[in-house]
Amino acid sequence: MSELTAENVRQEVRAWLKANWDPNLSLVAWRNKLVDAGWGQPEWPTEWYGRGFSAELVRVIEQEFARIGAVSGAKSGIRLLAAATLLEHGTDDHKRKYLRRIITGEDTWCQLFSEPGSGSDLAGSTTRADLQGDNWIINGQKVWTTSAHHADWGLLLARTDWDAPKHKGLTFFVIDMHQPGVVVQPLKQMNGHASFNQVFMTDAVVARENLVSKIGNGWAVAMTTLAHERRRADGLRSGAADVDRQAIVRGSIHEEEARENATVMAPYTWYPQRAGRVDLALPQALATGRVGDPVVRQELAKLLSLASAAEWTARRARATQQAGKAQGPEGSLGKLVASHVARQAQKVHTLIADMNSMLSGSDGPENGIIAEILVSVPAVSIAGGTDEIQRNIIAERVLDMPKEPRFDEGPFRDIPRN
Amino acid sequence: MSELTAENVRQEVRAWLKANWDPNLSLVAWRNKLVDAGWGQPEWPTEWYGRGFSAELVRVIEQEFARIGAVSGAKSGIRLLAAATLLEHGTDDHKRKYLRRIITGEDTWCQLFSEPGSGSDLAGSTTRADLQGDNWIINGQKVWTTSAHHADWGLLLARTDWDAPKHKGLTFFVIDMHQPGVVVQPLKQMNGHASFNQVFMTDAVVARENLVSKIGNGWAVAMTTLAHERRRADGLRSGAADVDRQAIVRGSIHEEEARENATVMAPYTWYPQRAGRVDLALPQALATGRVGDPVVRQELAKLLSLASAAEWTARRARATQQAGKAQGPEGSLGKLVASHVARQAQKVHTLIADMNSMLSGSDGPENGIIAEILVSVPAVSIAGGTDEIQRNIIAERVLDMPKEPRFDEGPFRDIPRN
Amino acid sequence: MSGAINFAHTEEQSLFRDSLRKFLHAASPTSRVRQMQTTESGFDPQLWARMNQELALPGIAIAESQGGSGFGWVELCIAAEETGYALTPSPFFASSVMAVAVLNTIAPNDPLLARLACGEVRAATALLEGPAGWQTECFTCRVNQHRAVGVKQFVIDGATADVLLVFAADAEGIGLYVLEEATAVERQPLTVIDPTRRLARVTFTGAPVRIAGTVSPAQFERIIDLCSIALANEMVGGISRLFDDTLAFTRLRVQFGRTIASFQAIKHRMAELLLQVELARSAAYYAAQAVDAGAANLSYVASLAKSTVSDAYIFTAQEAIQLHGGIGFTWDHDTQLWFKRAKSSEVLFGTSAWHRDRMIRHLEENSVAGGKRA
Amino acid sequence: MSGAINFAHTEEQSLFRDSLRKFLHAASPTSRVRQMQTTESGFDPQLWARMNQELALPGIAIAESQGGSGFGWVELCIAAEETGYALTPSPFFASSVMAVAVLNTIAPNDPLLARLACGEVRAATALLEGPAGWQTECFTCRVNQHRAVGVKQFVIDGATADVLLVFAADAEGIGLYVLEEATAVERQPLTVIDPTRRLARVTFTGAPVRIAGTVSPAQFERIIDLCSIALANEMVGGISRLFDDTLAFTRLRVQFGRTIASFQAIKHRMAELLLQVELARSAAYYAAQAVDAGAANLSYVASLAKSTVSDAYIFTAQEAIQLHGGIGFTWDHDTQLWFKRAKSSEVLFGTSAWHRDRMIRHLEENSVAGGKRA
Repeated sequence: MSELTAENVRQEVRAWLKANWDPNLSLVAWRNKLVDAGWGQPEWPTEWYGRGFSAELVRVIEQEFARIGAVSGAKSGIRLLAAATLLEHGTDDHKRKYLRRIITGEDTWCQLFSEPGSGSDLAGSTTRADLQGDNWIINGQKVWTTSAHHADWGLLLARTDWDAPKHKGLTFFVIDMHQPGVVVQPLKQMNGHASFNQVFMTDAVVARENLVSKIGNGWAVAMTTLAHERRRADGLRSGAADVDRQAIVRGSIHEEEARENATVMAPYTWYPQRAGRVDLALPQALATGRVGDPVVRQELAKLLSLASAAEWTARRARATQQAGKAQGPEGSLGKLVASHVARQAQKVHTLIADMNSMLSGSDGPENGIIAEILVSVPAVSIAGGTDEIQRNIIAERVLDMPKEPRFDEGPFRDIPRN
Repeated sequence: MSELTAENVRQEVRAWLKANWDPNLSLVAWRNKLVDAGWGQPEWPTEWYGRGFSAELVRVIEQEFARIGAVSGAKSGIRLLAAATLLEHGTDDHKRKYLRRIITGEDTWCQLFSEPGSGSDLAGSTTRADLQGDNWIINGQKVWTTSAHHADWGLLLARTDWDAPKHKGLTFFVIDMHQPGVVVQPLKQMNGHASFNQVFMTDAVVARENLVSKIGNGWAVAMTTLAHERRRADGLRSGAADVDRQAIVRGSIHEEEARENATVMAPYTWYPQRAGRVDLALPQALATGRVGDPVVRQELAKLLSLASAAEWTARRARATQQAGKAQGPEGSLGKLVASHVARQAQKVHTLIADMNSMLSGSDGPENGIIAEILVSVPAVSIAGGTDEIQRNIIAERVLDMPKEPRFDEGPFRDIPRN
Repeated sequence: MSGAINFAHTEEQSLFRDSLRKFLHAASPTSRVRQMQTTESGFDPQLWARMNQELALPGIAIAESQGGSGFGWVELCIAAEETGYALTPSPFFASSVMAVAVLNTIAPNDPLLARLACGEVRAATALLEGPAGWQTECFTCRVNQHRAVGVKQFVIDGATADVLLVFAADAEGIGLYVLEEATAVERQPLTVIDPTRRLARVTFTGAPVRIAGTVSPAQFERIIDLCSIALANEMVGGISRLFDDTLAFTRLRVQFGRTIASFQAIKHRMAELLLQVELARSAAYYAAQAVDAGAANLSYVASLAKSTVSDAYIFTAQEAIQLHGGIGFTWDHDTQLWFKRAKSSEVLFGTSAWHRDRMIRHLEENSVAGGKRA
Repeated sequence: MSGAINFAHTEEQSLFRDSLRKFLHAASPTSRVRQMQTTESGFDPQLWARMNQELALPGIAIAESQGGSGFGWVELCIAAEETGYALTPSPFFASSVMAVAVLNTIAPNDPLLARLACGEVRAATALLEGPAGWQTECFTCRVNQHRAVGVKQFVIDGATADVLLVFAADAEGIGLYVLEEATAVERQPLTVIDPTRRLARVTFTGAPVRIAGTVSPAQFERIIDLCSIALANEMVGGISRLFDDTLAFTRLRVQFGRTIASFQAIKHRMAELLLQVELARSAAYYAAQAVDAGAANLSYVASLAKSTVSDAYIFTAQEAIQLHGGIGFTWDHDTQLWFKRAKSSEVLFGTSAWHRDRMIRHLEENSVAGGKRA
């Protein structure tokens, strides 16, 4: 085998694609080829369908796929979080059973962590799992579950020990979503979208072998999942590939992939509006003539300044990291600053639209997009960790200020809860 | 004795003044007459120089004094807080010794509560009082002491028991300020004024009989003093008297009184600036032409709105009280809203003055008043209870939210402190 | 200023508020508000009938000579506040506040007032033509020979009202016209962010109208004042409700083994929120009293109230959702209903920025005239 | 934009900062800053000599051909930041930033640059005539036959500089003039809020000047840009210092048996403060890099940085005093020194409101020209 340089890898994958890529294969057939060749998730270990590649080498492969428009392994959605969790904590049986179908896209997954009573306090989960014979019997309710309505499997955090301290009584399972004890209901948000689900589990069954953590060690496993989720959120902005437009031949597989993407992306259509659509502010101000209003000018300038400073702060953090230096506090602020940006954007859009901000749908400005901003922005400071939790984290972890006094130690059974 | 109606009282005091008022008496001579007749502090009990009058009847007397310009008992400064405290907690000897000279103005007082290490946490006092023979020996440092440089006596809170819980180990004394163990130094503020003092006590002596509280009960007595202080702050805006200009004959006593007032008021000359001088904002905006600037207009309007809404809130509280109804939350907000008003005023004055806000003294706008606003406003949210303490009080007492967990129980000796 | 401002409501006014609060609590729970959101008209005719028969709300600020109760703007604002607290969708704002403000100002003897007072008809007012046109100079809607031509936007209850009041340009300047017949007029409901407040676009293509009076600039400003003040008081109701509900929620919601009300950061925010709530209340109440006291600086006070309250409503609604966490963002939780009302009220009768500029205009005019701020 | 923006300082730049921080920490403690406040000149000539001999600061951004170090604006801004962190009163801003920005832009070959570079002379720039005149149109100061007549306000170090640069109207438009002799010129020190930054009023009554160049509007804007960016970086230094000191204080200060750093309300405020500090830093650093990268939208970036940082400085200074409590308001506590610097920097080279309007003007001009925002 030749040396593992970027150039060697590039030559190898290019040659392999030349020999194998066929846009008229079915999605699953093609991806099974990828799995067998180790190109499906090349960062995974060699013993599990991968090649143990570094992020840099993975980028080379992504570039080569993109260059000719070849379809890659299924990457989107919760499935990769499931895979990462199983790779780290699952048994060999789990890996054999689930990983290949994750790459091929045959299975979709969801994450059953949050509950109505445990929002910011994820470890306060009260969904219970009781061992009866060879099965765990699950009872409880989960919420904010993206993609649960089409998921085949769920990553489940449930309480198995009510006498242990809060973080010590949780266990981590894989649950089959296709069973009568599991009922999924869409959860409608104030902006009219229903991106999430509620999942009701009533005597749902998890086979003994679908235990992922040791009993009582579920919190550590859930932390793995969440760490991967954060890492994904941070890494979403990677460099665009150098596309060879002439090399791209489109086939039926692309339609299949587009359908898959549409399903995965459906819950997220309003996310740009949630972030405030800074991009629309200046064009709207210019198009409506409202840019002439001194108050609009001030607030618009504040918005653009805030958004730029936020982006530059993120880029400073990355540049420092790339230079191999310890990251400063600037790396932990992105989530919190996004709330400021979105709220200021909401203000600016309201000022620009004036009375038109009362209108939505086709009657509203930008065919209802402005209205959707106004009723979506409140989510940005809540979803994925409220601003309050972010401030706690920044104060305690970045600024090393003292932790809050704890009132949730001792047996979980005795801790006040909702 | 005739019935105690407002009209009867008015007739009596008017007749007495007609017979006794002489603007060429010395201040002390005149006030001794007042004391003997019970007009000096008519709300005080009859056995202690007063007449036990209600606030309504006291107002009648004030009106009659004001009508002809007669000088009243010494009212200003800390002395009345001292009197109120002694009336409630002092021995008869204390009352005999101190009260008359408080009314005549012969003695001035100061309040030795705050310490460098106990700001918001007044009960954390570490000034110590140790009994040696018949004397208490005082060691420690007090701060923010208005008028200490000319005070004859001080109200002193000091710790006598280091093994008792924080609030239980304090004792309340009257200390003679004219002794070698007491050194008073002015404390200069960032705005250049020195309205307060630091008081250093080194083996200062308090005679045993100058104990005011029971040993270990000093906190309750201090609370009395502070309650009177708050009541005074609330009651300062009383209705103006109907002045009979023709009846006013001015004499040498008025000069003496003016000197007394000047001494008492000296520390407070910058207080209007501390509050932001809302009154100057519109005139300055008009005079400079800056009212034409759209941003100035917006911020000025916000300031005027805030100031008006604050005043109307206070008036709502009083109107409710006067109607005999339970006061709503609006009564507790005055201190906190004053910080908002002052900070907005600072912003507006800066916007109006633009580069001129860099200049102070005779070079600065309004002969330096604007500059004094800019460097005085930061005090408003600290002095007399920080905004943070105010928010705690509002949350806990008005909104009945849970109290902060305590970390200062048990023997004071063991509590972390500065 | 003619009369004195009362800083406390009278005993009668307090009782009136209590009875309204009880009535709407029972008759207009949020479950009912939500039902009305899905209906075409947007309101409950039976409830409106009860608001008329049991509470006489339609005629609250209409003169007794016209069959109304002859109460002042203070009482009307108490009713507005309570409808804002309960978020009751009803013709009250369009027909009993706005139309009455218009007619009382322009045509106090118009027979339409009597029909509004007894609840026989519901009126809407066609005013705006563009998204920011709170001045008569922008009106292009015209009346010629008793026929109206033009387009009006953002007409509250414009699709459902029985009678339309129309501001239109005519040979004399600006006139107030009454449209009773539904001929040559198209009333197009608009899709709105806040379904508890319905809007319509009304297109007049030669609709037959009768004149009710001519509109002077001062009268037009007074109408803006009266409506802004009533809206400010309605908003104070919404603010109070959001505050009450949020405070109650923080006491119940447990995270990390303690109620979230016990977290100092939450406590301090609730204290600041209370401050905003009470300042807003003071501004709105003062402005209502200023109407009945005949205050000379009504425009200043109205704009002060509208901008102060509007900012407080948005702030309170944002904080309310935030402090509720995820549940506060769901459709089924009630906070969103008030949030949307806060958004729609924010721009109705002028943004805060517009009103603040109007305050300073008033002060400039007074200062030029050598007058003093009241 | 010509070059790319660097989002991290180079190793050399970091070392330069470290050495400056150490030098000023030792040579310019606040005790020394306070001493300088009471002197007539306001700065320490010996320290300035060391800043020249040991650090070569006077010529940092002067071309090597003129005897300077030939560094970029990024290095100059690092130096500005460190003087802001230490609050060192020195001729650096007037002579090594402002005068260099002026000469580099208008007269890059002027021999005066060489004399500034070697520390032989200190310069001040006479620019403003009124409290808000950041445009050449307002200049009434005139030069006729090499004689200057007029009054300049707010001249930084105007009473102590060896040489004055003067913007004045002449037959050609606006010229940059150099005044070396102290005849027919009155330099009146002004009483200032911030004694670490001295200002003077300079009155010219026929003072002999030589022309250094004519000033185009674009050049004038560039000077405002360069100075605003340097000031923004200086301010970031002050912000950092206030933040560091306040955080340290909250960890030490005990109330109610616990450090105030343990109170959640304080923790959340420090988190928000950190956010403001880091956003301000990003804006200031980006703007400095934009100068050296030859960014086409320098005015936009400069105004963004000045307004963002200025607001953050005021906010940080207020919070710093507040979180220190009473001690923070005393003369002897150092926080007030930076508070006053924050106030004086807030308006210097234009208020935030002025800069925000300037940002939008830039965007409008670009949008009319069919350009795109960078």
